Amino acid sequence: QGNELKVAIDATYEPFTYKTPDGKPTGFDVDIAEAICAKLNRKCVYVEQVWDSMIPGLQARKYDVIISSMSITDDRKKVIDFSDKYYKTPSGIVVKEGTPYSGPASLKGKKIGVLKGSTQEKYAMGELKPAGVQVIPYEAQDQVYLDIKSGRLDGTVADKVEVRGGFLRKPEGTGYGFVGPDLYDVKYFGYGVGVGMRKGQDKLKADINAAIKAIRADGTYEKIAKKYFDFDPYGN
Amino acid sequence: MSTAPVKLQVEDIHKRYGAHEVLKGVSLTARAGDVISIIGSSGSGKSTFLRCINLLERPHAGRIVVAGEELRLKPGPDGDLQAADPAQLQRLRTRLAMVFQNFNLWGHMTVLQNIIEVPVHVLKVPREQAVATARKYLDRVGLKGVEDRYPAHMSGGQQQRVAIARALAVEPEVMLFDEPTSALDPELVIEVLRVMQGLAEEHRTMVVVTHEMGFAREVSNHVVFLHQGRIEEQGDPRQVLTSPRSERLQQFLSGNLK
Amino acid sequence: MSTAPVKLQVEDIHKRYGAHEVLKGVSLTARAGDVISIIGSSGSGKSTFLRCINLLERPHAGRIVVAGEELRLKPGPDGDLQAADPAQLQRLRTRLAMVFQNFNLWGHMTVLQNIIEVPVHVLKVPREQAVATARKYLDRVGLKGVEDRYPAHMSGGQQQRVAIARALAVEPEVMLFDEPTSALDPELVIEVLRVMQGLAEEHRTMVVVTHEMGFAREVSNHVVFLHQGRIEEQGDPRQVLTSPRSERLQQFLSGNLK
Amino acid sequence: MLDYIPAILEGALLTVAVSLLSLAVSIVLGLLGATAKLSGRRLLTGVATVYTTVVRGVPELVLMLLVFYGGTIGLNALLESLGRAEPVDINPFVAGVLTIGFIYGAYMTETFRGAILAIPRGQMEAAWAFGMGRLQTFVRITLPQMVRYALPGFTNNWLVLIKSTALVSLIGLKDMTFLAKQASAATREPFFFFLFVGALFLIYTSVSLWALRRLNDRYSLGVRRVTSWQG
Amino acid sequence: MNWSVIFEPAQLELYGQGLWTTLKLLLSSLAVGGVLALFLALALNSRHAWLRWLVGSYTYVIRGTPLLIQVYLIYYGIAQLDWIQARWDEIWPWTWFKEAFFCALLAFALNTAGYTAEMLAGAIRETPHGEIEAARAMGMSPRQVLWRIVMPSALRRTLPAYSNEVVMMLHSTSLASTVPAMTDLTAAASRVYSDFYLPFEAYLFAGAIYLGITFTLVGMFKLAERRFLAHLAPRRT
Ligand SMILES: Nc1ncnc2c1ncn2[C@@H]1O[C@H](COP(=O)(O)OP(=O)(O)OP(=O)(O)O)[C@@H](O)[C@H]1O
Ligand SMILES: Nc1ncnc2c1ncn2[C@@H]1O[C@H](COP(=O)(O)OP(=O)(O)OP(=O)(O)O)[C@@H](O)[C@H]1O
Ligand SMILES: [Mg+2]
Ligand SMILES: [Mg+2]
Repeated sequence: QGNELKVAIDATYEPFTYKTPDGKPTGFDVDIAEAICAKLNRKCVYVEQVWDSMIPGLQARKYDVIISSMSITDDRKKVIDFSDKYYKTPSGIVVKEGTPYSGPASLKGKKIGVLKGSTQEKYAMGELKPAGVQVIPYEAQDQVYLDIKSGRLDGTVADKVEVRGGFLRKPEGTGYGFVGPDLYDVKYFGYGVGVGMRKGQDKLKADINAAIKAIRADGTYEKIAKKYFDFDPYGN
Repeated sequence: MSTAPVKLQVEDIHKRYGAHEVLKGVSLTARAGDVISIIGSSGSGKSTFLRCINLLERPHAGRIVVAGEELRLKPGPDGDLQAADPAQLQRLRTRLAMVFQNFNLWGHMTVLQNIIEVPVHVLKVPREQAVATARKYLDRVGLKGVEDRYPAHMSGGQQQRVAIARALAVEPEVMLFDEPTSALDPELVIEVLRVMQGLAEEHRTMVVVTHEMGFAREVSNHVVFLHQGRIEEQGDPRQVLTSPRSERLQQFLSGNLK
Repeated sequence: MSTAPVKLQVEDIHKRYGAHEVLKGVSLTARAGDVISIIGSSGSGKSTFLRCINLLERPHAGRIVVAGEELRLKPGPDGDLQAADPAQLQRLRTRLAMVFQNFNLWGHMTVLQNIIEVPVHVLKVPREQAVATARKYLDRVGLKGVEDRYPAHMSGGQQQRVAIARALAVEPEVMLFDEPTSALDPELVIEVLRVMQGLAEEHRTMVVVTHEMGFAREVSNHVVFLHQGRIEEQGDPRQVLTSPRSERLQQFLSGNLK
Repeated sequence: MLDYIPAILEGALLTVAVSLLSLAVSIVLGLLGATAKLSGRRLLTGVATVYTTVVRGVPELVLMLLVFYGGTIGLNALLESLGRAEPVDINPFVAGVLTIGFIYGAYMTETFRGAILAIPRGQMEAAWAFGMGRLQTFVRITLPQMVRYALPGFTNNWLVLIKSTALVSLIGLKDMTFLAKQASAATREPFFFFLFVGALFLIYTSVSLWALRRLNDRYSLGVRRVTSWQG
Repeated sequence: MNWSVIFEPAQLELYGQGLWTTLKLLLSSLAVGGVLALFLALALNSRHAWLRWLVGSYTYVIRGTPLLIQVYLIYYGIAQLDWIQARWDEIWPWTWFKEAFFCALLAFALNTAGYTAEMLAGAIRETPHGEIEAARAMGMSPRQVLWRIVMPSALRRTLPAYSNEVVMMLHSTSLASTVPAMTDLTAAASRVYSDFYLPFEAYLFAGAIYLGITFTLVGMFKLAERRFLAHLAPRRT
């Protein structure tokens, strides 16, 4: 194997994966990827891929790993392999502040946008839709925000960290907030976010697991986390 | 000339294209039953005159009276005359059915549809009646079993006979023909001329621009020789065509007589 | 017949389309300087025979010898014969220049380009030399100052003369003409026939399918009458055309002689 | 907002490169397809017919996903089963060019076939009769005359092809549409960026039309023009 | 290959829904676009130069930019305009812009109208002049000439080119999935594949359905041509 590690990212997911105006990938995922690459003694090369076709791209060997906030779920584990988790943040439901909430049924009739193919979509389809919520899948999370801003949507289900940085703290997010408890349900949200790779690459998997352990241990992880968050995203 | 009622009266038509004066005052009177042939060399203005009669071309001066009703004209933007009342023009045009050199049948309609189109949609004749009339005139021009054919699938002679049936079907006061046979192969010319001769024998009023001297001589009762936008000579066909007075007509006939 | 060297020998050509046998064994020998006219009614197989000579049509049986070199044939997939060696076929074809009824000048090339195309790109003659030859033959067919015109901008007669110059420019052993004048207006026929007569006087070897009995009689030294795929009669033109022996030829001539 | 413009312009270069290269591929496939369809050989005609019917019957988007993902996964599975562990990495640029070329090759096949049929047969016969070979006849007689008949259809195909390059973003190529999408994601200003990219496309198609018109004039030299006072 | 998943009822239902959305979008945008095209085509043949120029620029822009961009502009772009946002909660017809289907429909209809108008305008221009003269000479009013002679003839002659446009539009509906909440056939396929990670099977199945629709459409147009273009068919002997 060459010395490059091809890493797939979908750069529409602030603050985890996004781009500076001059086109450089950046974010928590990217920094973690760099740190892992450093431990592996390989050079990270980023391949941009729309979220929807992340896994097929991996299987088509367009890249070696996915480091793009991909949650480890049982469904996904059927087709690809994951490293241990490198972060785990809860998801939450975001709607107009002051919306009374006592379970999914209280959102009945509301329009909720989610990222197509995401764990949050699975949750929304599994829990909210049966309760009468209109769930609308989008190609990218930023389009969800666009439509909340324009008024086509009433809210979203998304990673709490992502929503905070990408929406709530921006002008268009004023007046919106979380309702209900943190969402952790393994059935939908899996076991945290890991590095995705093709099946059968046990050596790579072991190396990456070791690298994650190492950056946790030597303080690299903490330094990166500080850059983006005021809490430890590793979770419990 | 006879004393039958006047069907069409055209007076002193002037027409120019740009600076080129094509018609320099041409008049013509057609009484019921008249068959008037207009002859003349190419470019003498025959078609233009015929097309001025139903205002397919706008004359610059002149009067047009169809069956006693004068077509009201008003000056148009380019110095020529246009119909003062479009509805009147349309009504009078249905009284002046025209048959063209290139037939100009409507390609997307069958023969029957071509013939009933104007009776049904312009004259508001009930459909069944229009169909019956159409059948009658198709018969009249010697066509059978072609009602559902499309023009493109017929010979030129058949198409021209359909065009004549189409003109007949509006029961016009006067029929205008612009060289109805000159786009046809020689064998087909005869079948169309025969139909026209039949119409003349029925005393239909017809104005025919033609190059067929045989037709002009044998069938029409009046012949008009146009030369450079003027009537150079006119009168009884046998007389005019066999002993022309003007030199121009003599010259023209020597080149044309068959 | 003369004892000049044989330029073209065609033996016992058979050709059928499906079940329809168009040529039932036709032979022909052209010696240097011969002008052979092939006549016959429409559909008798004249064109097919001519096109079998250079294998534009594949015969089902027969031999073809051009200037002593036999064209090697082998059975093709459909029971007809095809060239055993395409390179030989191409070489022999350049020796048999053909002039078509519809000229078939290449539309995207100027007159000059049409004429030098084959010399330069097939015969590999140096360009300047080809251009000089082209000029010579354009002159020969009476055309001047047309080198840079495109075929579509010329009259039919001019186009056919260019086509003849194109054929001459490959300096062929034999020239094949397929009704070279029948797509032309009567006035234009004469200019082309005059050029062909000039070629005959230069003792070029020519095989000409024609409907022009005048040409056959006055210019050619041998005439072949094809009838239903067979040679019905042949010989000296004056003799054959003025006192035909076969009834078929008599019939044919009575319809055609002008 | 303007920070994103240079990147989008770079994407425009990629769009131009992808479209021109796909065009080259589609012309080659189109010529092959047209000759196959006109060859008279049943097998060749059949293959070419299946090619043109299927490709023209399925949306580009679906074909793109199918060829790109299906194709690479299939290829790698095949190589693996042949005992080759090293993955062939199909470069998305190459894959995009080949896929679009493959799709428009089918449309070009039909255009070229029609153009060849429009050339009077006598033109080719004259060439054969003067000893030109098949290939030589094709290059020197058929091809130059085909251009004129093919140009209207070709122009159409080309304009559609340009626009369909926007689809390569689905397989991870950063063309100008993709970059505009990203820029609008970052800035939440979709109107500005899509309008901008739309204008770039318009410029590209306008330049193309102008160039093709000049080409048409060049290849219509030998054609008689209708001149009449009726216009 | 794993076809059994595709043929499970849930997936088939998803494809069925997608098919329905695709057809609904196709037919309604063709209908709206067709009517619009009729008027645009007339404008393209108008006596007024400014009108010809205006509509000509419209068709030029529509035909010169990707439909994908047009869809984005209408769905995301227009939605960002404060002017629209201020009205679309109450004031008709702006309320429609909130609907994904309407936005897709609008983009598709505007697009097909541009292409169809040019086709139709060309056919109108090519109406044989003599047929128009004959109609005028027989006393038809300008309106009658237009609707009884020119249009019927031009519409028929547009049929072959229009059948291409319809097939192209069918293909274009696959872009509808870029508008959220539009589960067309392609979106259904991508849903199936992202749920089961079976890209090949999912898209192949969708491709087969598209092929089926294409054949049906082409067949219907062949029938229509036989019926309406009988007058252009070669002469039977
Ligand atoms: N639309 C036009 N614009 C300019 N000049 C025209 C127009 N129509 C006819 N002319 C000119 O008017 C003159 C008369 O034309 P017209 O068609 O009436 O002649 P004609 O007697 O019918 O000839 P033909 O026997 O050839 O049909 C000709 O010189 C012609 O060139
Ligand atoms: N490609 C073909 N397929 C089938 N039949 C053909 C073909 N070409 C010619 N024929 C038939 O072969 C016969 C001879 O045709 P050919 O063209 O050689 O006649 P011709 O003597 O040149 O007639 P003309 O004087 O009309 O040119 C005709 O009956 C014709 O219908
Ligand atoms: Mg005239
Ligand atoms: Mg012949």
